[in-house]
Amino acid sequence: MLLIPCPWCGRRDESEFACGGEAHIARPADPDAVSDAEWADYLFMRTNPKGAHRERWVHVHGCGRWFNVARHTVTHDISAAYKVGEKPPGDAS
Amino acid sequence: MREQSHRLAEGGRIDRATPLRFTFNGRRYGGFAGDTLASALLANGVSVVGRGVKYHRPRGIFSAGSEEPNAVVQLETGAHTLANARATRVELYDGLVATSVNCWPSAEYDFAAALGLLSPLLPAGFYYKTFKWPASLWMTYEAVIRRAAGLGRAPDGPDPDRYDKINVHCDVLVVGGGPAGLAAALAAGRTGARVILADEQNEMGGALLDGHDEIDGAPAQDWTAEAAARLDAMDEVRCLPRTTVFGYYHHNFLAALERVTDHLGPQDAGVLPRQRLWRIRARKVILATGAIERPPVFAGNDRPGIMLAHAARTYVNRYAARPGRRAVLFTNNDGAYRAALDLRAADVEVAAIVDTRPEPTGDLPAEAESADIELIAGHAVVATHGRKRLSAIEVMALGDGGGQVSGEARRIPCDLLAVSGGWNPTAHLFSQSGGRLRFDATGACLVPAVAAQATRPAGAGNGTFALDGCLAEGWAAGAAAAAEVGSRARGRAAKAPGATVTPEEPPGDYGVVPAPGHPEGGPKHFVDLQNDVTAADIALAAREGYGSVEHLKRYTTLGMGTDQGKTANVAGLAILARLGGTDVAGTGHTTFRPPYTPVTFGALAGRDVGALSDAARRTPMHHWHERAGARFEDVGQWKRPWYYRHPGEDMAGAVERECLAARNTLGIMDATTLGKIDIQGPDAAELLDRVYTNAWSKLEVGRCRYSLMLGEDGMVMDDGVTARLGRHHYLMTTTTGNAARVLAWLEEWLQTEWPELRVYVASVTEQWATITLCGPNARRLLAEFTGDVDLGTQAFPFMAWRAATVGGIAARLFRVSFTGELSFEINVPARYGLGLWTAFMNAGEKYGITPLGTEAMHVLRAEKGYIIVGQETDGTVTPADLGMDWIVSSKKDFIGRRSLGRTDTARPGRKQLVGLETEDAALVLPEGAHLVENPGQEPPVPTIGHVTSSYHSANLGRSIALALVKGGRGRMGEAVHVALEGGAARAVIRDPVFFDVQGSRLHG
Amino acid sequence: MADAYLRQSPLAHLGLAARAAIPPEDIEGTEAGVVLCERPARHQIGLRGDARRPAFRAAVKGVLGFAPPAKATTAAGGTGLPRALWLGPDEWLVVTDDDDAATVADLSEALARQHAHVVDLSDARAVIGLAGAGARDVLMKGCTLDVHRRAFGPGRCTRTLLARAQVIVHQITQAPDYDLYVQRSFAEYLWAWLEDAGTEYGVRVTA
Amino acid sequence: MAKGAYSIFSLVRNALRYHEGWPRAWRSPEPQPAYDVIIVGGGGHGLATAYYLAKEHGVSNVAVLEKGWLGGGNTGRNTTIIRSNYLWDESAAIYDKSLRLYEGLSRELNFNLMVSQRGVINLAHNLHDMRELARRVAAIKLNGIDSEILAPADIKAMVPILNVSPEARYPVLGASLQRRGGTARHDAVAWGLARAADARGVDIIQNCEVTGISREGGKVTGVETTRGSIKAPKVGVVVAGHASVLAAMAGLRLPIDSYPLQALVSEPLKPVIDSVVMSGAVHVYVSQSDKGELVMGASIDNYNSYAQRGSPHVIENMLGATVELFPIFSRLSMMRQWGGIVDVCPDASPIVSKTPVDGLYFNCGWGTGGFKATPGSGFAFAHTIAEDRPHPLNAPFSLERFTTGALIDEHGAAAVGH
Ligand SMILES: Cc1cc2nc3c(=O)[nH]c(=O)nc-3n(C[C@H](O)[C@H](O)[C@H](O)COP(=O)(O)OP(=O)(O)OC[C@H]3O[C@@H](n4cnc5c(N)ncnc54)[C@H](O)[C@@H]3O)c2cc1C
Ligand SMILES: NC(=O)c1ccc[n+]([C@@H]2O[C@H](COP(=O)([O-])OP(=O)(O)OC[C@H]3O[C@@H](n4cnc5c(N)ncnc54)[C@H](O)[C@@H]3O)[C@@H](O)[C@H]2O)c1
Ligand SMILES: Cc1cc2nc3c(=O)[nH]c(=O)nc-3n(C[C@H](O)[C@H](O)[C@H](O)COP(=O)(O)O)c2cc1C
Ligand SMILES: [Zn+2]
Repeated sequence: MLLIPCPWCGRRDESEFACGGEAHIARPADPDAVSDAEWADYLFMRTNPKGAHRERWVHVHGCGRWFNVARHTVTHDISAAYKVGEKPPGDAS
Repeated sequence: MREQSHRLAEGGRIDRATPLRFTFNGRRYGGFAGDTLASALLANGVSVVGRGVKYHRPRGIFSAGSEEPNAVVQLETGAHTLANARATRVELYDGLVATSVNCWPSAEYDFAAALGLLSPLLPAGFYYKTFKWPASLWMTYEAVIRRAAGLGRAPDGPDPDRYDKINVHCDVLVVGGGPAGLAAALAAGRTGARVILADEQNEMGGALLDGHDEIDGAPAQDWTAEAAARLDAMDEVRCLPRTTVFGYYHHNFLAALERVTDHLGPQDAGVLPRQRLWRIRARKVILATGAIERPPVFAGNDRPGIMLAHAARTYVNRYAARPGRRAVLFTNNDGAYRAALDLRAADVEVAAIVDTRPEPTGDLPAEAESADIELIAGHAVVATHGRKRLSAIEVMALGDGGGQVSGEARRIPCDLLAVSGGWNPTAHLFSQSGGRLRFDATGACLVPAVAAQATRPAGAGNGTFALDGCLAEGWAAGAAAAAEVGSRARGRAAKAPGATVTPEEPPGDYGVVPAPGHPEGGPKHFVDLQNDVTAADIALAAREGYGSVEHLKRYTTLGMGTDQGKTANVAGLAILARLGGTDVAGTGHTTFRPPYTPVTFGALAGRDVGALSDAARRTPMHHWHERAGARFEDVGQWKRPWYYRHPGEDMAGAVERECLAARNTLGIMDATTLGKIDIQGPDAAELLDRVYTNAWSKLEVGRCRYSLMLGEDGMVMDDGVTARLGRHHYLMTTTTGNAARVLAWLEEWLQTEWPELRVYVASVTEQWATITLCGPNARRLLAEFTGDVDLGTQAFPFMAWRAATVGGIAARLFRVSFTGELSFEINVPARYGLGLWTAFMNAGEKYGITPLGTEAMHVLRAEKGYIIVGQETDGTVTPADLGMDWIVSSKKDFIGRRSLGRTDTARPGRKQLVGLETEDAALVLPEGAHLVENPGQEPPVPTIGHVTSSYHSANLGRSIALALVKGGRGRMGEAVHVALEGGAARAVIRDPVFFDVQGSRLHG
Repeated sequence: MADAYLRQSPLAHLGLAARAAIPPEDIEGTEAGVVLCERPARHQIGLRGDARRPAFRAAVKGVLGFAPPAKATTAAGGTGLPRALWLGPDEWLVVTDDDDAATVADLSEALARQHAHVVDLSDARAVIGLAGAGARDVLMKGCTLDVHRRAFGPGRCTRTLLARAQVIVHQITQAPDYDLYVQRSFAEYLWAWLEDAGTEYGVRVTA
Repeated sequence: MAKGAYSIFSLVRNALRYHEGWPRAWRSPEPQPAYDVIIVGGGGHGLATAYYLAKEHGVSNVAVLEKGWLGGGNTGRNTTIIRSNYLWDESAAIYDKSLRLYEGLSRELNFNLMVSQRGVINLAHNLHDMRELARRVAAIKLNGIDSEILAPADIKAMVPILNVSPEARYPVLGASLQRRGGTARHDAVAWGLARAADARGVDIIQNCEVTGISREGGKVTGVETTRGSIKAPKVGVVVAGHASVLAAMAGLRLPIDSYPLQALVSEPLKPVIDSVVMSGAVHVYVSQSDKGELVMGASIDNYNSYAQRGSPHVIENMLGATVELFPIFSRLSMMRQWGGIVDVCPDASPIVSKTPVDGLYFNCGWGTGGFKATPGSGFAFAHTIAEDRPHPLNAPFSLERFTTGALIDEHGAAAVGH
């Protein structure tokens, strides 16, 4: 039962949230410019890492905001929660 | 009712002033308040309480706690029955009825005991090796196996009790109310921290309730009472007796089961629930869960009368029940000597103490010797006797290293053998939390090593077995946990409670106790008493290659019973380790999983059952529909009128009547459940452009447009009409089932992908009641209610909307139609929905106004070839498949567009929406039926499509159907076969629009 | 405006008014640890906008007398009306008295030249009052929020899940005393749930 | 009969010798430096692949590398339901092949897998469910697979303890039944296949984790493991929840997310339910094992996880629905709960496919429902590896379908409209 730190509301129970899967998957700016394979990559291919992961959550039964979470997929330790548009912590790029 | 033959004259924590009656296996007995069923049975001299699951050997009470493997009973009867109650944890109440499980005709005489003779044929996993021939008979064998397996019986009726659930947050959760837990709770509680102390027993005190310890110079039980009282007086401390913390999940979330009224029996508990599930979010957790004594594994160790030493001590001290008259103690450690001393003090003759250690030199052995108890050191029990109760044991000398026995066997008559092989810290919750255990070679046990969460083990649960250590560790843990959450005590510094303890020597070796003869041939050495797993089974598993602890468990079922191997697992691991020349550090252990003890399904379901199992969403007009005879259908959580049944009518009749009324005069429909989303902002049209397939910039204020919404995979996700309310203001409608999903979809794209768009969206579904008037008389009736808007076709054309006053209510009128009739959708604030509906019904009587259910609506729209998302679509259908290319803009990007160009998605010959006309006009095809080329073919018969919608159309006087058919649009006029039960029907592929192809009614 | 007889509050059909009229001494079981009521006459307005923009704050303040609260999970306006409940960083629920139906027009007007969202939601949600000594425990039976007085007090509000319904919880006073806002079609379910969860403490219905 | 063969006679014979004569069910060999084929993952699918490689294709110089204990993945933690009543022809073909293999497998493997064709009942709770069910049953029948529709009264007759009251919040309006569906003993499937594969020369190497996939010029050359490098020109990866982890070792990404899927057992009971009952709408599936426990599964926890456990509210919700369906279960108790890591594809269908890397094959994406496919999947995958091209059974389940859009959507209808 995760306790998820919403950047606005603070720590709330998992049942108030929905998970939106892997974060930072950019929609191709010009879909026509990409090949079917690249489009498939955007649509379906996922990193699904064992370990450090960045994913999107939405506080559906709360402030309604989408935000990103850095979570370890084995221990479930959450090292950061950050707003859409913000750089993931520890990401220099 | 008999005398309580084994009841001590005095002592114990029972209330002799409150005698209780109970029945076990049909016989009546007496006990006292404060007894458990087990202690009361022992007090009455009952020895056989059940039978082993496999060999059906008689079994007696083995422990005094949650770890009980044997005394599993059926409690009560009928709907109140409990299938597998542990007698050691059932508090006695007046009138209790219990029976043994899994034996016939009784626990005393069980026919299946004959299976014991077959036992050589039933080693671990025997069923994998046989019953394969003939294959046809396996189901028969299986039925027999199934009847023989299983313990208790399920109730025969729905549960008469209620269950509760509550969430709670705390700074410090202390699990276990023994000395360590009480000290922890006191230390944390005095800081003002929010503390919860839970213990599965009926009172706090833990092991202190079973003995004669002293704390701070006073009897420990007085200290316990005082500690409990002090905790009760602290505002922020909550003590939960009868509450088992059974699961330790992620992020310090723990679940506990409180047995609120179980101890009162199946009487009317009034307003109280039977059990309450506590869902606890703790900042810090202290696990003071104590330890479980483990049995030595020796030949014939399963007979009634053989019991854990600490349990024997508990029965005499706490319950004043004598588990036997003449006892022998069999141990490898000092601690168990306390049992001998206490038994002796309770007038149980202690015939001898058999200690596997060659020279026990500790204070406790010395005390026993000075009490004139015979000490037989360096010996082991090698056999036991007695049929339904132990009558004697045999002991032999252990050779060097303890690997074998030698010399003469000495027979000692006794009816109680109290056994101890040392202690296992109750590390279940610690391990569940993700914490790592380490094997402690001295104690031969697994102890908490590395915590994974904010967890502190303390006391015996942490391998600290001496009382003074338990108190100190508990106190320190409580103080530290409180300090970590920023809670500090004000006032005088307080001191941890202290105790003086008799030191103990380290325990002796732990493993299988040898017996003479072939190790696999003689009497069985039971390891798991509940599942009848023996040391030989373990050896067999290892021999056959099932040597990892997980394979061992699954192959032998070791530790898979209702006790989850609390007394068996470590013994099993030790045996396996020895076979492999390693120790438990080498074998590892199986995974500890919730629940610590079994948890009632009802409690986990809580009050989410019956009428509260899920919200039933109803529109403001619902009760009117009910009174009008509506049958409802579930659409998501909504209840929608399906059809209105008049007296004497069947469904078909009702639907026909409704359909005809809508086409011929006037229908009225409750469309409140359609999703409505208010969209505002300068970029609103841009948003619509991006989420819908068609273009929005040119839509004028006052007009509406129909569209499709696709998933990014190009498949149709939703459809609906959106109206332009103002320059930057739109109202989107969605299907009932997708209302929440579409709103969430818009929010997601706006927040995550297009934050630059200046648009806000909000659900207004529930703000409005929506009434649809449709049919030739719709305009006429509506005109009676509104004066401020011209309803004429010129002024108010199809696909327009107007603000208007309807019946005095500020409303929005939409000229949209799902039935193909002249139709107005009237939105009024929900509070007026019922009033306006009723007014329409009254005023519309002269037109024969007829309420339409969803079924009639579906027929009417099918006549027009309109799709229903979720019926004509299934997540694999594109706009082109539906023949709706006309709605797909090629001039802009929108969600899902790119996917439409993929090779398979753009492939010709995909399944396409068409109409079907059966040759037999009376035949209504079943929805879901498949179209085939050649019905006579042997399976597999390839399908070329399926019927998505099919009805009898009263307006057309024949059946109609829609279907998705491979290459369908290219096959107009072709005949196809529809595979049906017992044959096939012929139908012709046609355009999906069956009625008013020109749309004159719609526009009229 | 429509005739009053046409109006139906979300829970009108439950006959709560009649139950509220029963004198407490006639109700079985003496103590009522949980007091429930429907608050039928609340004007509710959905408001969205950028709270960082002074113009937005000023416009709202001009109508309500106070700016929308910028602090997460708090309400502005005290125990009286109007109030503005923070729902999200750009979202509030403005609550006024039902007679004060002008507010929606006033807010729309005041924000007409800005990018903001004003929508009348008076009928979209029912408002249930929950008070009494057992109120907090009843909430905890269906809600994972920490409503302990150290964690949640008067003036705090948030959207959350209560049983199987999304609600807005607003604590009004220390008593504690809560307003629960729930979607209209979930109101009957939630009411039944509250009564069931409150059984243990005794439930009284008030006007 | 071969030495070590299992039968009632060998049981009697061994009983006389205190069961000391039983041989190991499978060897525990040291890894060789090279094999013809390496199978990564010692779950049911991996073992079946090895078994059929040896049996059908004569390729027995095969190693199955398992990081833990064989059968310890989802094979060892699933709710054991086997059936083949799938909607699309492609699915029906592979699942029914599997069910037919199961029907003869106990004897073929000389290991009782306790295949119990007690019937699988899928409940429908609303008109939309009913429509879907009719479509499904009709499709299944055309594929020659047994399937029938039950009315509430028929269901009640088969499962008397089911609540079919029309007053229930989600009333039972009907059901489909596949009589050939049922359960099989999960552990036995792994063990039986392991024993048979071992007997045909396959090396089953436990406690050997693959940590890298070696490639040269776009071709596989072997694997790196915790027990050293092992060479092979062909590597088949069958690691279920860990598919993405292995894919990453080969520089690939897959259309897969790994989620926790939870299950639980009740305390053992005398028989109360003879068939398997499933309800997709309320996310419940229940059967009773031969040992007497009720075995139940929930829906997935919807976040990526490799933790083999999930959140308790998923179980609470599932039990709420279960108690609604089976009111007499309310007083029974949960004895143990656990989770697995399921590999979920966007279309809820598997990937049994070649990959862009020569000699590297993936079999994954079976998600919440691949136990029933164990033999069929192994059969088809063995063919794919041996022949370096897919068997017709698994050709539709290629990786390319995510590019072309030819998904095989087994979610059932996506939405309820109007
Ligand atoms: C709770 C639950 C209930 C289910 N119920 C059903 C059901 O009723 N019916 C049904 O048909 N299906 C069901 N399933 C799905 C089914 O269990 C799986 O689809 C199927 O068992 C997968 O088998 P497998 O052999 O592919 O995977 P697994 O059995 O998971 O085997 C994969 C193996 O790969 C190993 N591995 C991983 N990484 C490495 C590495 N780097 N090196 C070496 N080895 C590695 C793992 O240790 C594991 O043993 C259920 C699943 C779960 C979790
Ligand atoms: N001499 C020995 O060998 C020996 C061995 C073990 C224990 N002891 C004695 O036992 C005592 C140990 O003290 P302690 O406080 O560590 O343990 P304890 O056994 O006194 O108390 C533990 C309590 O935790 C409860 N509990 C366990 N798991 C629980 C759960 N999941 N949920 C709720 N309650 C749970 C138990 O019912 C028990 O009341 C000391 O007095 C010690 O001397 C002695
Ligand atoms: C079909 C099935 C039946 C099971 N029956 C039992 C059982 O009777 N007793 C038990 O303790 N565990 C039972 N389990 C659960 C296992 O003990 C174990 O939890 C599961 O295989 C997952 O492994 P893990 O808990 O070691 O991670 C069963 C598991 C399955 C898949
Ligand atoms: Zn939030």
